[in-house]
Amino acid sequence: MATSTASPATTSTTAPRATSRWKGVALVGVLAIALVVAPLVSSPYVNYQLSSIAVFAVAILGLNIVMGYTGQVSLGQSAFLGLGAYIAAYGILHDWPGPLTLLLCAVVPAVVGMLVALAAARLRGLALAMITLALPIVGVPLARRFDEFTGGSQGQVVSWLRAPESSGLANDQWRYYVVVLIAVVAFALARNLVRGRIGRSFAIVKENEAVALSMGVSPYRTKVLAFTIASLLGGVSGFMYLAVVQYTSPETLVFATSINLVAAMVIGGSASIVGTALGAVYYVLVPVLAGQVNSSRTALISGVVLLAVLFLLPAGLVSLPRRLARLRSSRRRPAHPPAHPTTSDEAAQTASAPTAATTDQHS
Amino acid sequence: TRDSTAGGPGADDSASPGITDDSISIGISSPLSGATAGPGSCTIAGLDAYIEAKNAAGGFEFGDGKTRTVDFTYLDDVYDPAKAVSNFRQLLNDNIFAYVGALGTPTNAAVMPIAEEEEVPQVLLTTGARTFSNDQEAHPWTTGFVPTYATEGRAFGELLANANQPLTVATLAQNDDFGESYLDGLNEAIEGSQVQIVASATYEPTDTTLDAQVTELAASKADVLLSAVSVTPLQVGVLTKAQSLGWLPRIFLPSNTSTPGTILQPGGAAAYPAVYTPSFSKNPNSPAFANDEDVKAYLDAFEKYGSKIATTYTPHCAWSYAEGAVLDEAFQGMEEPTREAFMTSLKSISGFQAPLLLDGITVDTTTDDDAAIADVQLVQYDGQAAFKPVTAY
Amino acid sequence: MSLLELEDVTASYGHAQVLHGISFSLPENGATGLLGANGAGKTTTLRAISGTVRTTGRILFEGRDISGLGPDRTAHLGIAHVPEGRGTLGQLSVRENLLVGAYQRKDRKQIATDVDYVLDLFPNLQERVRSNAAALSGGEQQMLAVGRAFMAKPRVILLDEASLGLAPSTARRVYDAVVRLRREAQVSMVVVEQNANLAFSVVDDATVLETGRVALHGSRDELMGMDAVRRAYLGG
Amino acid sequence: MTTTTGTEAPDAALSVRDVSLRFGGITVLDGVSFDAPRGGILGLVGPNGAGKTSLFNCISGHYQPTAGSILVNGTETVRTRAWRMAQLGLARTFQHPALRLDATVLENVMLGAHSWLPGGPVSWSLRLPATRRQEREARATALELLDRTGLAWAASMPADELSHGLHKGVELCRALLSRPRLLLLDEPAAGLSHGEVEALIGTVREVRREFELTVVVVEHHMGLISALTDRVVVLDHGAKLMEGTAAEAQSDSRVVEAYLGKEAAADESA
Amino acid sequence: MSYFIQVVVDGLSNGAIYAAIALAIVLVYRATALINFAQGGMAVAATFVAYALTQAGVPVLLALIAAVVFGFVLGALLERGVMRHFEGGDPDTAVVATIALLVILSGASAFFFGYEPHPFPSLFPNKTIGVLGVFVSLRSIGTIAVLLVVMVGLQLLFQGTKLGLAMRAVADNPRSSALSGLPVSRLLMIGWGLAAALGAIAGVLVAPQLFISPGMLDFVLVYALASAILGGLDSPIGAVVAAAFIGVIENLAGAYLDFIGDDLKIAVPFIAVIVILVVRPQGLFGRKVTVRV
Ligand SMILES: Nc1ncnc2c1ncn2[C@@H]1O[C@H](COP(=O)(O)OP(=O)(O)OP(=O)(O)O)[C@@H](O)[C@H]1O
Ligand SMILES: Nc1ncnc2c1ncn2[C@@H]1O[C@H](COP(=O)(O)OP(=O)(O)OP(=O)(O)O)[C@@H](O)[C@H]1O
Ligand SMILES: [Mg+2]
Ligand SMILES: [Mg+2]
Repeated sequence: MATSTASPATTSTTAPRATSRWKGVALVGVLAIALVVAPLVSSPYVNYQLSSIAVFAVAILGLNIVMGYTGQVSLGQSAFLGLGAYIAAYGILHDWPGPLTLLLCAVVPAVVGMLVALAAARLRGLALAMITLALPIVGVPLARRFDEFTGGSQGQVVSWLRAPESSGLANDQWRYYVVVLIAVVAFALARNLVRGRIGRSFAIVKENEAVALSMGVSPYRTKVLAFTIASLLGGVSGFMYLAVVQYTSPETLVFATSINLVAAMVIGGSASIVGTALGAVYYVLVPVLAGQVNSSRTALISGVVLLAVLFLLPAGLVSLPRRLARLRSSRRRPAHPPAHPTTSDEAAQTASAPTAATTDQHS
Repeated sequence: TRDSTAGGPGADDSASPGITDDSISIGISSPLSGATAGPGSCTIAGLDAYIEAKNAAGGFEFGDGKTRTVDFTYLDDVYDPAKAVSNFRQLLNDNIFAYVGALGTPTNAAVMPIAEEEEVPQVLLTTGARTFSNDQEAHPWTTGFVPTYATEGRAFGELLANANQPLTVATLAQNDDFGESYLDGLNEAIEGSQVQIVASATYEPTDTTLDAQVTELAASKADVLLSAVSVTPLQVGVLTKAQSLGWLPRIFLPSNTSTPGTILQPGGAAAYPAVYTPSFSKNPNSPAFANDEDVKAYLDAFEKYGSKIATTYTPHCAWSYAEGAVLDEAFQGMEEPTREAFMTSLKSISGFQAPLLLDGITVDTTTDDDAAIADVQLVQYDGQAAFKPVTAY
Repeated sequence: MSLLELEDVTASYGHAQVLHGISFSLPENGATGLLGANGAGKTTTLRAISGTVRTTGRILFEGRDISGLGPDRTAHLGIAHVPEGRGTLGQLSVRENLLVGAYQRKDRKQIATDVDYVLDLFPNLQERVRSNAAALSGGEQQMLAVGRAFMAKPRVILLDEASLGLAPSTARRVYDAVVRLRREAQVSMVVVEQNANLAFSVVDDATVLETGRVALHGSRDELMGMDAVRRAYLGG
Repeated sequence: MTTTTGTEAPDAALSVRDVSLRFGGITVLDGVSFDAPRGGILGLVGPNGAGKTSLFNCISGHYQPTAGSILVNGTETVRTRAWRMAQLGLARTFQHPALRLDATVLENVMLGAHSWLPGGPVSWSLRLPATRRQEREARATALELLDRTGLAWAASMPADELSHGLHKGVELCRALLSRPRLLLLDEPAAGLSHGEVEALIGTVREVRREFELTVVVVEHHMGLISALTDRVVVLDHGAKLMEGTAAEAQSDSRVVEAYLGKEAAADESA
Repeated sequence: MSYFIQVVVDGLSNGAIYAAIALAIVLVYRATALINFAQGGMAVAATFVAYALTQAGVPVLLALIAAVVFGFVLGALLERGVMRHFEGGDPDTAVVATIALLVILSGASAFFFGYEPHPFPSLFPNKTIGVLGVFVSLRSIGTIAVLLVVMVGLQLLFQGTKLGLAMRAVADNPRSSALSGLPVSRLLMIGWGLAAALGAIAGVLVAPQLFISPGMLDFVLVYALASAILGGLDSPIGAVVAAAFIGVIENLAGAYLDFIGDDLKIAVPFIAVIVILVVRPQGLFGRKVTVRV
């Protein structure tokens, strides 16, 4: 904010914004290079973990759209993950072309999600949670029942997505590139989506449906849209799951996975794209780390870690930089501002912006 | 591409990863938390007890004349296939030599193709699913240890068929491969006999009670109830519910849910005319085996090492202890420090009387279509805390 | 001796400090006003007193420093805060809202009479006594919020734009009731009110806030005599 | 769905015809009728609980009237879904400001552009050039509106850092950004000080002229009503008590009795 | 006919299990406006205390009382030590905090008692009575009787007492309640304490059937949640009626609809719940939440 009333507000706000934009671009560049290089220097195990992060990142992304951004509790994301994985398995085992399979993994869950939402979006809060919760609960026995499509409780092993000879890559590297590419595309599209018109409609439906109505936003349609996108992304993550795990069974869609995805979403940062990715990292890595500490106590350890993170960062991992910055600044600044007349003056100017603004306008 | 097999440190060129001149590392991933954690931790605890005890006694002797200690790494997969794959990859990354004894059908099924591809032994699995044992040519790196569920089912079927009377059977089976294989085995054995299945029901492991199923089956008034239920409270519920409905058939229970202390006594099984179960291992807690040397050794080792991993006993604790002995046997026959040599040795064990196995039950890994233990003995509940042998219906 | 005294009170939301050393005092059975433009810090001052915002400085109530006490504690001491905006419990009925207002009190019989008094004062509420508070009109909710504060039988009442959304006649009635409360029950009050005509009809003196600081303090008559004050708050 | 009635009040931006509204046993509105002439400013006053906000809710589609019809720019809208009303040129503010408190003021205002910004989820996730251009335009307009209401300084502040009184202004900007032709204001002056009310009057007059708006305003601030409105409709207990100019209303004995109170009327005229 | 009645009776005794936990969910919801996943974990932890005591030879009834006291203290402490931190923040964060608590509590239970189920002695005689070919266990009858008492008690608490009113006020709007001098923190603590105490009762009632293990209530919780929501979330009577409905309809579907079978019968109550909720979003006995613009 403007620290001196004399300097026009525009320059003082755009200057830091421009540098932060450059910082952002640089960060994205570094990240992109890291993403490309990582699999080349990592073991198959590390690549498996990185690929898993991409898989669950997309599942959590969908969840974040419907829950974080639009405020509609969904306890059914694992059902779409499982559905996508089953469709992918069926497609691969029946020699459908890969891109077509991916398309169906997106479209079919999206349609199913939309149909569910057409009924469910009339509800809100816990009634809605109830409906979404039923999806994995009913989905598991359904998957067992239709074993000619799903392989029943034995599940289905699908060995596919081998690196083409010409690529010179190992299978794990190749699979990594495939899933990370899909994830990057999904993230880019989602990021655009939540920024503009549609994103604002999500946000206002979360905040206040009456206002949404008066601004020309149909809460019902918006919720159906959010659910559809969430299911679509869930389905896509199912495809990615099959690409990475090469196996699917009713265990893929159990309710517990949904709950863990919700926890990961909140831990990463609800209504945040970066938070989504961090949530996926958390989802995949914390059990691994817990296993390193003590394999017999993974539940206890993950629970404690979960709670600890929530304690320190209630707004999610994504708020860590902000939190650190705040800690640093509060350490620099005395707890009782009056001790330092100039700082308190500045604060006064900030807090009393109306007067500051008027002087701006008239000077 | 990159080198798929980097040799472990200290190993000479010909050795497989995970083995040196004085140590060998093996790993396992089983559920250590969540609903299946009880059996899951036992699959680790028993094996660990055997290994640690042997290590403490100087180590394992190998066919190549060296003595090695075993490094044992175990991980938790919460019965989640994706986590099992992750764990398996992690273990490979940590250079394990072999993956031994893991519990769980979906988790092992997900691991199997990777084991085949990476040519890593995934052996002596503590799961009775047939997939891992019935076609070992197709997946030469994988073997099952405990009798398949079908073997158990078949044993029942044979007893019934051999009774040579018209018998009616009601079946209650878990709605997955466990239940299905059980029924498959039963059906194979009773084909063409006078035995007839007159009612059948299934259940989900997540059900809270099976009262409805038992009520339905009771209406058939069948002579025999095969209760292929793998969940302790549900199995107890079946036993109590059937008698409360005044239905007292002869009962068949699977080997993993027939422990007197936790199932039969709470379920009031003494009320039934007969309760049968297939058995292949000694129950170390049973007074009948209190003086057994194997049992004493087991209890000793378990007390020292296993009890920090599993706090409650399930039969899997005893089974995985026996697994340790089979592993030992395989090491003894292993002439080179390679996985190939290990598999060759492992697959040539026959007639081996592993500790804790019942007299007459032996380990035979030479067949290509069955688990290492291919036989069971039927035993009958004596109404208190133990079983007695059965010969006829 | 003054009943309530603020000494150099600051307050902040997160890292934004909005009060920069406010001091004023309220005598026993007194009525003082707070005036100021939007964002001057009137609401925040009341929040500082009732303990719903982080503060420094001293807030003395009956000679005892109450800064740092939470709203439930200050309410317990006899400070009733009618907050700005919706101050009701939406999913509770009108009657239940009033009973919650009397939570601190032990005199059960008297509570029933007081509920009747409030319902009498606001016939709208009487008609809606079983409705959920959330169903009420904006003005009716405001009445309920004021009624709830009355139910507490406080020593001091903090009124934050109590006339907000009230019809002129109703607003008048609220302030008449407030005056009566002061006269009959010796309740003291701090009044924030944009409708300065109403405010000046109840207060003895007032403090004018500007960007979180005291700009002016004076008795009612002094202030009403000042041109600047008349122009900004009274019109004309 | 579109029934144009050419017969009565052809130039009413809003016609309310015999509108009744009941909740369970409660009659909230009882056969209310009036017209709001195009380009004018109509005041809607009445005691608390008279049904003013409920009437707004009926017009904006948040409530479904039990009986009666409502024409907005000649179109019958009683069965129209609330979220379509914005496309018909209707915008409103709320008695209790309803903003996204964690979002910036500008983001809040930008929501107003929803009804006219083009494109669905696909074009927005692809950031097609057309959507980007329109978004930029909307942003510019939003800033302009904030500037006009004296809130430009707050554009990038989170809404919860603004005091209560200023939220009203943000809501007004949001409503204006939707390019309305009929604007419903519910107690816009509540919580504003005298000077701020004057400013508000100026702003409303200005935007009405510039955007050719029809305005209906609910307000208890009689000063604002007198200064701003051409006509007022007085509601009491859900029924129309009278209609006329502000001055007529203030001198009407029924209105004084039901609404203003005797002393208040005296105050106001003083 | 007697088969039909038997199926219904079996369904009711299943329903009793769901109802026990559903009542606890209703209690927390009314007292804290939160869906509390830790509910199951607290109930299990308290039941384990009762288990440990019965193992040490304490009579079941005494063990139950001890568990109730322990539950109350545990619930209150968790609120005080953990949940208070999340008050006034994003409700999603608070819900995930309860998930964390659930994981920790069951992890801790497992730490002491392992994951395997243990038999648990019943409060009521382990007998079955038969009337006209229909058999009911005394345990089920006893469970239902206790539940009905609890249900009435809860209803009275919320509708007829000052404490109940205060808890509802706090759940509705803690800030506004504080301004009337309601000790918000203490009331939330009491709410959590009562919920966990009730969880202890529920746990002791259902443990003889389910056997006690850290995961004893994991799946029951799902049914209980469905019951509580179908009942209307703020209605104890609704929760019990809904739980009975769910128990019975599930059993009937399994018994009489062949294409449904034992595997998919779980779908029937959930689909029924969904249909009912779509028609009546506030649930069977719930009051409509009033929202106004
Ligand atoms: N939750 C908050 N977070 C940050 N800043 C806030 C918050 N609430 C108020 N403020 C700021 O504190 C200052 C004082 O606000 P306050 O609500 O006390 O003003 P007020 O005098 O009551 O104004 P009004 O007449 O509009 O009600 C304002 O500048 C406002 O922006
Ligand atoms: N959704 C609803 N459910 C029940 N009653 C309602 C509902 N909406 C409005 N009412 C009732 O209708 C009456 C009129 O309310 P409305 O909000 O329209 O009044 P108003 O004229 O705007 O009053 P105010 O000036 O106080 O804002 C009130 O008594 C209110 O209780
Ligand atoms: Mg204020
Ligand atoms: Mg109104």
